[in-house]
Amino acid sequence: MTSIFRSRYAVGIGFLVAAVLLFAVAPAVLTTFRLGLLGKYLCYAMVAVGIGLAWGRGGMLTLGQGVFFGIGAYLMAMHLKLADAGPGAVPDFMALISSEGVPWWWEPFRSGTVTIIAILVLPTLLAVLLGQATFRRKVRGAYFAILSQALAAAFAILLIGNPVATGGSTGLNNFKGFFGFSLRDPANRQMLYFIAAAALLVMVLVARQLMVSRFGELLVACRDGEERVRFLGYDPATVKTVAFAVAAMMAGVGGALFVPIVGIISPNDVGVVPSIGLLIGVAIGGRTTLAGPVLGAIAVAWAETSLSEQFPSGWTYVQGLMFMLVVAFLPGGLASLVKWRRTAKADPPPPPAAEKDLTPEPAGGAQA
Amino acid sequence: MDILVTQVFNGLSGGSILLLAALGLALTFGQMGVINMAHGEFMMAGAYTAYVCQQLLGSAGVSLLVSLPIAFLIGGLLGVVLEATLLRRMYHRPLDTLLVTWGVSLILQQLARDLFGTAGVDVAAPAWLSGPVEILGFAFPRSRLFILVLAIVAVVAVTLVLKLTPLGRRIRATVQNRQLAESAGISTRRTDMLTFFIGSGLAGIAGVALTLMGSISSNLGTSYIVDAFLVVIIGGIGQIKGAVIAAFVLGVAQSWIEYSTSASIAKVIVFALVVAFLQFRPQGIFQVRTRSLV
Amino acid sequence: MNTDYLELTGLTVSFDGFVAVDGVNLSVLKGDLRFLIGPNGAGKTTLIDAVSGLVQATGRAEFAGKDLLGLKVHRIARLGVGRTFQTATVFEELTVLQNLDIAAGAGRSPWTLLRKRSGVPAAVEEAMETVGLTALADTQAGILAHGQKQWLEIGMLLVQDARLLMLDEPVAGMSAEEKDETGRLLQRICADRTVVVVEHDMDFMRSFAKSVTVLHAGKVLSEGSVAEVQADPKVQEVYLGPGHHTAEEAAIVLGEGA
Amino acid sequence: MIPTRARRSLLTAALLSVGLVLTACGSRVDDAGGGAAAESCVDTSGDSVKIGFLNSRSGTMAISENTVFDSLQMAADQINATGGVLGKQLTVVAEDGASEPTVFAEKATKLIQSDCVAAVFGGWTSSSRKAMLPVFESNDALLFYPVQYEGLESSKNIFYTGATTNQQIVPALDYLKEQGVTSLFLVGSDYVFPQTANKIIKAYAAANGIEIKGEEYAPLGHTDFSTIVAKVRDAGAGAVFNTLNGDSNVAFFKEYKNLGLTPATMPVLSVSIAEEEVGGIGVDNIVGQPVAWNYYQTIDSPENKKFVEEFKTTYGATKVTSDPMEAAYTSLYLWKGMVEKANSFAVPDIQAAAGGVTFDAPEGKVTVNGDNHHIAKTALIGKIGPDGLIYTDWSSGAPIEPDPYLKTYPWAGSLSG
Repeated sequence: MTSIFRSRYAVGIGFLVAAVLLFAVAPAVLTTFRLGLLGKYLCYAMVAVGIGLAWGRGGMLTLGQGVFFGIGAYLMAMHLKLADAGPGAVPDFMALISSEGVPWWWEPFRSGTVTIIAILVLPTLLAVLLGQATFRRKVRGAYFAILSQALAAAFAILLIGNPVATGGSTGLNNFKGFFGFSLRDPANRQMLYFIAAAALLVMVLVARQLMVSRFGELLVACRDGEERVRFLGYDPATVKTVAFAVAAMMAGVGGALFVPIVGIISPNDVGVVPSIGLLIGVAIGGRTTLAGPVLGAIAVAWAETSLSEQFPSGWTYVQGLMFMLVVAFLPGGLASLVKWRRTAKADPPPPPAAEKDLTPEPAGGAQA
Repeated sequence: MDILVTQVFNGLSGGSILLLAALGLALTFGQMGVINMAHGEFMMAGAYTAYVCQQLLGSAGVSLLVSLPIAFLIGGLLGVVLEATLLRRMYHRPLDTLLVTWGVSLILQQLARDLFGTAGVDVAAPAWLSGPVEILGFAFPRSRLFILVLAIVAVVAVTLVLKLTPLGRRIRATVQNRQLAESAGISTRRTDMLTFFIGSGLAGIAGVALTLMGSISSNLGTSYIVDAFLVVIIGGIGQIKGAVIAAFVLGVAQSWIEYSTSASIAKVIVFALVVAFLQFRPQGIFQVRTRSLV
Repeated sequence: MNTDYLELTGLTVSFDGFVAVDGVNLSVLKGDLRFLIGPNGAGKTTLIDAVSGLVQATGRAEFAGKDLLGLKVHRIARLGVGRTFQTATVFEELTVLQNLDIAAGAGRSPWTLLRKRSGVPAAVEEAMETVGLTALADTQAGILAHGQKQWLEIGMLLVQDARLLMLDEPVAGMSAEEKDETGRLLQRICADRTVVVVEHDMDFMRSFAKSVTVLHAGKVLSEGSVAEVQADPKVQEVYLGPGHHTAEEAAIVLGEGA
Repeated sequence: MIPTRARRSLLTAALLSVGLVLTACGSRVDDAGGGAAAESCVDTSGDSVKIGFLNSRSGTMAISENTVFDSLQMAADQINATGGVLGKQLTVVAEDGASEPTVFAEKATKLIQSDCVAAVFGGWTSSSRKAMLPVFESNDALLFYPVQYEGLESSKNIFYTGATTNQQIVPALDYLKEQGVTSLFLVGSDYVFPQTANKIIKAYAAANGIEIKGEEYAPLGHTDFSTIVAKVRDAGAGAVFNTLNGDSNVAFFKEYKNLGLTPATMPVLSVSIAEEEVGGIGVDNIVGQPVAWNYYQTIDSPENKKFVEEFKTTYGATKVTSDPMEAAYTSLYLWKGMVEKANSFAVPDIQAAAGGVTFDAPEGKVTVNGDNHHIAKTALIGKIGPDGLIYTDWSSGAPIEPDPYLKTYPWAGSLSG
């Protein structure tokens, strides 16, 4: 587990390489369209960082990250629509199907500051409430996963069912500006990409700090033996809620940046299927590692775009097979191959390690 | 009064559909801890079995009855293949089974599209199941009555199998204490496989029943899987009677809320109620008391 | 400090009508090394479960003057009550050091938690020394030998600063030398703590117990020193069946009498 | 200690770069001419020209949109076989919209910016069209959209070759009124088309003395219609106006029949059920029910005979043809007509030349309206026959001029506001 972090320079160098790739190489070699796509992948990667923390480190299999992603995205979209419409005016899509004007709960988001605060706070707050409601009652494992999935389903239904307020199944799109900057100008689109890249790097730093801190150790302890942690005098519900809330905040920011970069947010982007789809990148990259979820999410999103350009239905098979094979046969993701090679080269694993797999898991290890 | 009777019946009927979908899950998830997201696609396989039977046999009445056991077999075989190839190695990682079976469900859906086309297909209801039947002055759809009866029969059959047969005793023993069961000479591998066979077979039967209600297409399973899991969760793990109560309560709640609001709102409210319920009974209606650590 | 003792009054635990612990009265003083013995199903582990908050119970369970019943598990732990489990439960993916550090840190501020550990806290250092795992500080707990895991658990109780330690079969599966070492460890740490041990191993009990309580069918059957308990005909009856038994017979089952 | 310091400096670098890009960014929203659309990159120098087909080949809408793709492909092959457009062969770039608005927007951008196609054909749901609209407007490109929709829209970058409301919903209401229906129950899926359609229906009903007995929406993909159908039955309206979409129709009609409701007692007029959906619903469940479109496979005309025959030869004798397929087929020929009239592939030239372009389509002669970019078409009410095909029962007689905002209908005054 910690061997990934053991090589301290490797982390710094890896981070530097990532920054150079994102800030210098990508803008130089990619067209505006492809750079926009990369920006979209980075937004998914932000969600993935959070999932890596909550699921990989905390054992909370959240199938509802689309909800937090969606809240961030819709908040941003509401603000952009209101800003496009101008002070006191009604956004175009609303005027089309309703004569009642802007719903009261839209009004605060005319302010950019309120919107940004809400993007940071609301997903986090919802995660805290949900976390307290579930973890405190020891709802966990499969129960938690299925509840979070049902939440995503309910969220999508709610969005579709209120077209006047949320644009229904179309969602919100046709944004002209982003905090005063025209979204049609390629220079501004590049700026958005840079913001996304910077946000992702900051999130990776936050995640790393959380992972190597005492909190990170405690989180792993909660994942592997929640009751045991309780007997040491901690409240695991609080520990897990913090990780879940951080993951939600990251998803919310990812969603908020997704909107101006992609230009549309619809219920299709936040329901059950995309929520689970976000997991596969994390699983492939290596759920417990720092870089694994990020690289996995970007790689999977890229593969989806390019594969579906060639074989429309083939992508479904590929995605299904990835879920099956990676999770069943390589639960540590590709990162476990890297780690295995590294440890094999550095020093042979201590002999008892081989025995470990043979002994049955103690009761505390399984999260039933 | 009319509305009362109609809506209670609709609720029970919706509940019976949920129950058929959830019964197999209550076995595989409740008793083995495997979260089988492909359960919905096993239902889809059952529905397509009914379609193929009708294409081959022609007569609607005969083909429906014939397809019930065949769908049970096909659903069961799919389950056994899944269990033997993938899930067997994963019993100590229950959460990961969710993702693996999600992948299986994606593949099965796409296979169905490639085999049967993207367009939905129709299974004609036999004459004795179409239209309403008058009971005490109220009109009840025959097909819904049929599903209600089918669900009850399935529950009774599963209960009897678990309670009375040697297989049922083996299943219960394995669920309660795997190691002890093994040392008592029970082949837990075979028991796991048989449990999965029955659970998945029930999905096949549910699929046949669904052909009477709606469209048969590749996404048939996805409409039911979340609700079915909610039923199992509310019912309590390892509890058939819990699933029965949960299914009917959810069904009646859904139909009543839907009647006074709308279908969309009803779904959201029902979900909120489920979360609230778990606040009071985090282990479901029937909790199994245990003194083990986790 | 005089209040640092465990006092159970009419402690009762029932599962769906089955009474596992039935009105147990028990007091264990500081410095004692109390062994709970009794046949399977006597309610030994359930009693610990009730005191540590894992199962609900009625009656009173006072430690250091506070009633523990009804409190949440982590609240009880923070009052200085620590326990181990029949199967050694350590965090397998964390190192020995990390395990102990977590155990030591229940009172840490959020700010401390969000930073990386710098150096080894003194209490952790000391505990590693006490349980003899200093050399293995950076080893993953999952690959420790069985006995070492048990010691790690005890070490975790020490750094947790538990003043009431409840150990559930701490020597199960240990070799003879390991048992002896564990016994001496327990004798060392019980000096300024209250220690309760659930044990089936009669040799181990006989060698290290300061006092013994025998439970049977959820009730206290007998209490006293090892010798007193061994001589108690009620205990002999439970272990050997009804009828009169000779001291020799009792010795075979309950250990070679002193 | 080094990593900590390195981390801090990296963090500073990251924050700095954010500051940098923020100051070095482009035009503001209110800058005059700021952010003009990128220059078109369409290449017409060779002997071929690229066009894009954007349909859902996967996901829930693939059922319908695959058929549109097929007929577009057939039209492109026909045009290529007869000399192409302005002597250039058409090269088709096909993309999958995956039934998701976001994907439609992304793939439209790709077709325009990366593939440099001269025009894009496709889209089905209103969501997909609304998602693509800003893409086509900001890139000043062309989309041909082949499906009937809810109206209240008109973009200079979109040509709508399906019906707008006054060519489908309004005639359907006229038909019901002629049949003596005095009360309606509205059932629809919970999204923009049914909601807008029902607004129009309610305005029409208010002006024509038709009572609305109820209005119910089901979530997309809803499968249990027992409650909704029970409400319909208890309301006892003269007819049901059905704007349900996709799989929900199957569950609805099965339930409808199960409760003993028939076309004779309470007809259900549908506007989203075409020939290829009938098989999935089951002919038994829907026979005799009316539907409203502008084209049926059974239309008796030489153009249609040729269209149907060719389609069956290409894709199989069991295939049926339907209104959106025909509208898609027609859209490619209309584009060809516009290009040839303009003698140019450039978007502004085509927009200028579009008005008055005609085509003898399988549905009859259609004419492009140069103002609102819709086409004039004849409204047909059909009934589903026992063979699963749809037979014309009523016709508007002549093509109806498109009026997406219903400006020529006094009762619709409040709608377009």
